[in-house]
Amino acid sequence: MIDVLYFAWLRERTGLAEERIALPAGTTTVADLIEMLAARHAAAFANRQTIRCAVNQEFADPSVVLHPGDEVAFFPPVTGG
Amino acid sequence: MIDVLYFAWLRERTGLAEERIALPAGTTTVADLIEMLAARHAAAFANRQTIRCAVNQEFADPSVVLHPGDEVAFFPPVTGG
Amino acid sequence: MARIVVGTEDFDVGAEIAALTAGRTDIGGIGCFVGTVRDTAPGAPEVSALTLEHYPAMTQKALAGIVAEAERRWPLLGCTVVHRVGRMLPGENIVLVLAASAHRQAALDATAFLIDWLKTKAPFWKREDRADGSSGWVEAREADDAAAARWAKA
Amino acid sequence: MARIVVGTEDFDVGAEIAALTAGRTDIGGIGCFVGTVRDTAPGAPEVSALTLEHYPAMTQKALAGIVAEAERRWPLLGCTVVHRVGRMLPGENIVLVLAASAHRQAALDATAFLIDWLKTKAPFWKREDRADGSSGWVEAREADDAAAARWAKA
Repeated sequence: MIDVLYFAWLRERTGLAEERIALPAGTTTVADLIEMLAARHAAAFANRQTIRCAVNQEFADPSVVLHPGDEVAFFPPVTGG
Repeated sequence: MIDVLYFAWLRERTGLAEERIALPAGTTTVADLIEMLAARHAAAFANRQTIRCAVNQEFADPSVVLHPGDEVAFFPPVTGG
Repeated sequence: MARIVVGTEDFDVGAEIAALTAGRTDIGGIGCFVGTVRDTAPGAPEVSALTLEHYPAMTQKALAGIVAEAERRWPLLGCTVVHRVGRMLPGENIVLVLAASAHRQAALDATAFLIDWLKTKAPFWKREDRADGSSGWVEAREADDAAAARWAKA
Repeated sequence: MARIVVGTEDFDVGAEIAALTAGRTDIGGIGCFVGTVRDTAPGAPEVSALTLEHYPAMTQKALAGIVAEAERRWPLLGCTVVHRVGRMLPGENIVLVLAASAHRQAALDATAFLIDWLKTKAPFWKREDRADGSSGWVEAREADDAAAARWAKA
């Protein structure tokens, strides 16, 4: 299992702040996870260019491999400061 | 007549904060004035590369022409801030 | 050495500078940036409030990493980052960055670096409420990416 | 619009920022630089006090000219320069520069410009008293000329 967190309009469009996802057998990358989540949350993941990902609180590329217990967050480009 | 002001080590080396100088007949530039003053204050004007000039409170090159009533100041490169 | 604060409370710039420099006689310059809520932007409706959301578990880590990078690049003698979250009105403070060094160039460059990186690498998001009753998430600016990219190492 | 103060009294950074931004909701960022007396420099004896002399009739004119140039180059919404004169001890404030703008880049660039130009174009001179009993005028640094030259227009 992994924890998936959503922030800003990804939270609004998924209607979720957090959900638990079972990792499928075999290797799963961030890109694979996005495909899985897009099937559930089509509106939230419609424009993938505007989605950023962090794995265990570090920015992560689509190629990063996930492991059980990871905290994976999806959010738009940051706009603080 | 012009007013000549000295600051920082120029004040210390001339021993003067201010003096009145009669302009000679004809055109006098800042460079001409420096020659006149160097005759009186040899130690102060020994190293002319380290001396800056302002005429009427504006930085002035050696070529600037002086007029009666001008306020002419000599000082080292500034070190404020 | 660095002080990093994230919370809903406003900050006092004078008090933060005093805390950074207290008892120090080796500091020659302190660079500072304060970001504030503004209600006007050309061609956009007036903003009546800003709400800052963040990713708490990541925020401290991201800010600490940004500060550590600044300390690696410049000889800093102290550093403070305060970022507010929650709802703020026009004119209110959002963010404070302080960087102290023996020399002004390091202090000023580190200050610019810290706010440029914070704007593109720390997990904060702004949502604005507008005077016309609408609201929406603020979009990231390409200018911010360009500003952060200035600091890339060759 | 700009506030320019030269005198022996210390300044309060928080109060100066508050005065600059009071009632404003169009400011997005305030850049700030505070210069302080430091007692240490590599290979030099410890400094016990600094005395700042200036050319009063020229100082206001020079600072107003520097501020006007900054206002010409950047869309500033406010600007403050406070420079102390007289005798100061290590740790004390010497100079404050504030620049406010809608955007942070203008505020930060104007702040750096103001202090760089002030350091090379405003008639202040520092004399230091040293712990070993000696004293002398601080020499101008080539690095300051180089910093000011960055801002030359092509």
